[in-house]
Amino acid sequence: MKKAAIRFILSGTLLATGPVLAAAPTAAQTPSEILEIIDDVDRMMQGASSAGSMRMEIDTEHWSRSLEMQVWSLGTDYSLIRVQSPAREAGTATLKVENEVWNYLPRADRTIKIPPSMMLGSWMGSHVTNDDLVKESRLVEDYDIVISYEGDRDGEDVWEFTMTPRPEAPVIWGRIEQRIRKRDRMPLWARYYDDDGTLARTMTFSDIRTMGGRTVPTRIAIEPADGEERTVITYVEIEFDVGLDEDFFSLRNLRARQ
Amino acid sequence: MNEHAVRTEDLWKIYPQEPHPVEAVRGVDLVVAPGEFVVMAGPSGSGKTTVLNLLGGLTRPSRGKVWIEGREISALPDKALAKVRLSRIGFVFQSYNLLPVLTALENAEFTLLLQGMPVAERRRRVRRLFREIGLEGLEDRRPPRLSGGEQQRVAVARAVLGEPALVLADEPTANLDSATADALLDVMAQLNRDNGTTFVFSTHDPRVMERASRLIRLVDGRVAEEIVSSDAG
Amino acid sequence: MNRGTRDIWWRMAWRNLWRNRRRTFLTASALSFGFVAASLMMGLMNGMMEEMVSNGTEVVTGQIQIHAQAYRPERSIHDTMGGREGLDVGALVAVAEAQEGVTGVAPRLYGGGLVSSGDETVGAVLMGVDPEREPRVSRFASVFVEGRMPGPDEVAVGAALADKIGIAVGDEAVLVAPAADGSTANGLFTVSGIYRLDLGGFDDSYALLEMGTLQDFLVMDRGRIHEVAISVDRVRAADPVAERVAVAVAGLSPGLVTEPWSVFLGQLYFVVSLASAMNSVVAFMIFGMAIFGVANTMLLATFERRREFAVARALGTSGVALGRIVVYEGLLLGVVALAAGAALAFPLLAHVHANPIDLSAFVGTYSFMGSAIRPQLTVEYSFQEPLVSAVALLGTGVVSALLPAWRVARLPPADVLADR
Amino acid sequence: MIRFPTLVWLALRNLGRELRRSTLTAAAMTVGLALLILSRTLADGAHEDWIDSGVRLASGHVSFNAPGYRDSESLDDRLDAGQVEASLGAAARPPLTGPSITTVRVETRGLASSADGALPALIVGVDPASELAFSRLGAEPATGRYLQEGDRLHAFIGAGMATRLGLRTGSRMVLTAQVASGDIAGQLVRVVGTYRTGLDELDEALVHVPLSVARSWLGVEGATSVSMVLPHSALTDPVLADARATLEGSGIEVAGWPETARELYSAVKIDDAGDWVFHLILFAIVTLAILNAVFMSVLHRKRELGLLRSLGLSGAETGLVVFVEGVLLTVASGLLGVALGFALVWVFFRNGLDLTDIMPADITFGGIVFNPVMHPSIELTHLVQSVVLTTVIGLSASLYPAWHAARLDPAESVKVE
Repeated sequence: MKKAAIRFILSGTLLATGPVLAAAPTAAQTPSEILEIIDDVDRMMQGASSAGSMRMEIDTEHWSRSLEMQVWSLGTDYSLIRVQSPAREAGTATLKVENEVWNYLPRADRTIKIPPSMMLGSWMGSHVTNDDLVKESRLVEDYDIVISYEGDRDGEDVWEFTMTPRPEAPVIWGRIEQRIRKRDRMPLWARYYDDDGTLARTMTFSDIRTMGGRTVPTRIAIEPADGEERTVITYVEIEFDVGLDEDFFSLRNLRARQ
Repeated sequence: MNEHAVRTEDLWKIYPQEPHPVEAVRGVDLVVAPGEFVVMAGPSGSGKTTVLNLLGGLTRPSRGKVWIEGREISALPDKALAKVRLSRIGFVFQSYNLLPVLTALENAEFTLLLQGMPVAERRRRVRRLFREIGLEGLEDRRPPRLSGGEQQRVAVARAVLGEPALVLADEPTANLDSATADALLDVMAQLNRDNGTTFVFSTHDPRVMERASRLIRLVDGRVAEEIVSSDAG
Repeated sequence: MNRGTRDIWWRMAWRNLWRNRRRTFLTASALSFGFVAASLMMGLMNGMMEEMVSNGTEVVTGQIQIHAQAYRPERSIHDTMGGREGLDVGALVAVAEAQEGVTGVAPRLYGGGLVSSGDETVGAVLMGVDPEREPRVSRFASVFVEGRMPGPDEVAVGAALADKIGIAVGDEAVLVAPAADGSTANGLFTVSGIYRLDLGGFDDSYALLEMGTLQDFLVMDRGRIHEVAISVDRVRAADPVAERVAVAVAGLSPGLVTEPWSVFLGQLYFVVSLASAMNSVVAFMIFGMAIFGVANTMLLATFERRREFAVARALGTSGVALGRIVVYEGLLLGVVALAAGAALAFPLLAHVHANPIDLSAFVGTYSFMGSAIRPQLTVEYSFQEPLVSAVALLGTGVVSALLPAWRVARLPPADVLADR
Repeated sequence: MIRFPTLVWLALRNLGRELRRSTLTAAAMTVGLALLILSRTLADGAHEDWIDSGVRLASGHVSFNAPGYRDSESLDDRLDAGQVEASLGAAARPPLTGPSITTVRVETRGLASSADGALPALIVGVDPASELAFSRLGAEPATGRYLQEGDRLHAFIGAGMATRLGLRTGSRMVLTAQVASGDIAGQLVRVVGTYRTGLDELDEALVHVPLSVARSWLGVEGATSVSMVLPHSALTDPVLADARATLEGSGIEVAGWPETARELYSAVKIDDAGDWVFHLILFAIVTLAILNAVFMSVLHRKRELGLLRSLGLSGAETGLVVFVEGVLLTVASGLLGVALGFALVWVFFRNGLDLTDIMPADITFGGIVFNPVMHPSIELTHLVQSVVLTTVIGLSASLYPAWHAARLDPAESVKVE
């Protein structure tokens, strides 16, 4: 359920790209205007590396907690996240390399690969699954995107995209709606609907600020439509083009680097 | 209060049988006074047994009526009829017909038992009668271990112990030798005298006929002749 | 009728029975055989059911379970007994153990997680147990192919799971699980033992830990458990014990649900009930057949004695009374057959009980509704089935006598006496 | 020695004279045999039903796999396209032709997910036409319809899964599994219909998709299995033997249902054993009933039998009369019993023995759905066994009374009563 969201978190690209549009050039029925927007984003993304820190606050029916984490990413395929606090979980780390997810468990001093059967389990207790981490569902490939609204909303000039899955796209959503601020192409929210058109989840982007030299939404709230639960991710700091290469995202670094 | 122990009126018994129905009893009118010692005689097939069965309510007349002590039994339902037999009539059969699983004593007291008499009283009566009719000491024997005469005496005991008004005896001496038969008849005659019990016999045994106060001769289901004995009362 | 008359009917019936010993023997033996057969069939069936219920409840579940009302069906880790505060587990266990019929009480805690060794990782249910108490309820402790129940910081796993991730006793296994506080619990545990229950899921996806260890691991207080499993002395009679336990534990914490296996293993209960119904059908068929034979004999016996009956009728016995002799006779025949049958059946049942018939030669191992069944026929003692058989047998005697009795009651005495 | 027809005539007359007893005895045998036939056919029918429904949802009576597949259940151990053809060829061979059903499946474990959640799934790529006949899962859909020829991105799922994942007809769901190359891949399908077997483990997990979809998604050309459902489970062994001989050296493993559905096999075997015990008891009771009846009639007719002796029959001949009576009785009631048995079987065959009222719906029994309507199945060998056994019983039960009759002392017997 939370697929699209995670790409922003792990790849760090949300900071650069704003919307969910990590693009591939194969879009067929999406209007060229949108494709141009996506191409723009794509260019910015190529080879983009980042390093930063974030806080993840999770509220559930049974507990609430807050995690501080360090994040490194390279493009959309590589990311490494390490928990710094609370102390009990400090050192716990997640490495994503393409389709695979590894966890480093400091207490056991072991790394384990998440088995397929557990891919839909929660990541770090948040409203994000392990599967979300690897799901590189390319929106342009999977969805037909139209501009369903263009103009003023709450004093901002915005686009509203409506994305409907292509007939054979292996995605679970029936529809995704997204509002994007025109002036800096910053996403404001994304709403995910199931097949019946019922709202299933909302992602809200806010606190858009300049950080590490780029304008980014620094707060992302993920809220399932049912219930009072939520996960809020806040960027504390981030640097771009920090010169990471693929070797950095290794199992050795997963367990060793502190 | 009743002039008659037994009375019949135009009694018929017809057995439906192919090709011709058998008319076993054909219009018998009979009156027996209390205390009489009546003997019905006649050849085989003359209807003696059927008349006895009709008198005892064992079978129902095809036509005509039967009264026992003034009560018409030919119209009674089965249950009431069984009651009449139990309390007013005693049977003695030609072939003894003791219940083989019961001892002599149990056989004899059978009717008393059915009448609901307490056990002590039953035993007392049976033992007294057994003494009188020479069965003492045979109380616990079962029928197969009794002689014919003994069996028939038990049967007579069974018939009279309930103090019936009427004892019907169907050829009671047929299977007995002379001495035994005489002894048995003595017993019955004595009971007739002492208790005033009415006896109706069927027989072709001359010894029985001799003792009759009245002799009724049946031929082909009809009363052919009635002889009243001079020395009977 | 007074006592004397009643006596005489019974006496006559009883004596009549022994007039033709060979016939009575034959008839009674048919009935006895029916009784032995029915008892044996039902005993075997019960043995099978007992085995099923035992296997279904003695391996893991116990015969009675206590949960928090909210625990099922989701089985969320948060729905512990007594809510978030938990309860006094010691007191709960003590109260349950004090109930009559309870033979074992085992508190349990469950969590979902991963068990990993080397490169291999599988999802598993982490089960916290009290190693002292668990053996009195489940078989885990007795089916270790290697090692033993877990102590502190140890884990015991099923054989299939051990195979899958290539782990042996003494090795270290990594456990990962979402803890109750939302954190991701992880730790290294020494494998204390490997068990094999031969029961599907438990061998390939369960990991046993000592209760305190799992509570710490999942960040849960000592008072928090999900389940109390209880074993009872008589497996088939768990319901009344469950009621007593329910009443006894009700005061300790609100929202506790106590259920016997007939509730939480509803399908097993249905199959067992169905088998009981089948038992009745079997008895019905066996004795239904026997009725023919007995009725036949009784008809013959009464026909032979029709003259006697006629005499009795002539003497003033009512038809009903005569019919009653015949029914008494049937009943007495039943009693005789029952005595003989019981004398034969009980030693036989005891023998099979002591020496179960081994069927493994031709059926192999057998698993049924998730419970492994020893491939042997055994019998279980039970009051009910011999009682049913006995009643059926006596009923057979009486029913068989009804037709002859009816005929006797309607006998025309004069015709019979006249041989007409 | 008097002539045999005379004996038969005498025996017949005796039976006729004692009509009531003869009828009773015959009735006992008739009912016994009829019950036996009904009970056996119902048991056979139930077993066949178990086997049939069990194997249809599993690997059929006979299945063709690559070696190791049955243990690994991995796509790696699959039949290539050539082996699938070879298996189909073997399955179509005489004596394998006829009304058997053969289906080709690509089967894998994965995840089924929707916006509402995800469940582990057993995903089976099927040929809709043959699978419909094979598993019958789609014969009576709970909702929607079964897969059809030409369906592409469709899936037929269990009602349990539909509930858990919030799916309805037309809903989209994504299947995720490890494909042949080792990668994890997703596949979109839409629900065309749902089934309900009553088996939770199936209803929440088993998904049918078109074979073509499974092949392209999973990157598989062949299949994981070729399975056959036979008209009757009794054909399993010959078909198995023939297929094994035909496929010798082809690297294809052929297995019968006793191997692929071990629990089912045990369940049938154990139930069969129970039935045997029950039937033996029933036989014994019938024997005693007949022995009793014939013997009673001998005792009852002592006088007449004695008379026969005094009229010049030898002991052996007298015994023979009694024996012939038993035989006649046995034959007559045997025929009647078979007739009555068949009549009952026919009634149940047409209507089934409906236990719906006395048992809850959706009862599963050792991994198969318990059909509340029992249908008898006529197994010739079992039937012949029953008839022969009953006949033997009737004859042997007449022996003792016959022997007894032969040994009667004529003088003594005439005297009786």
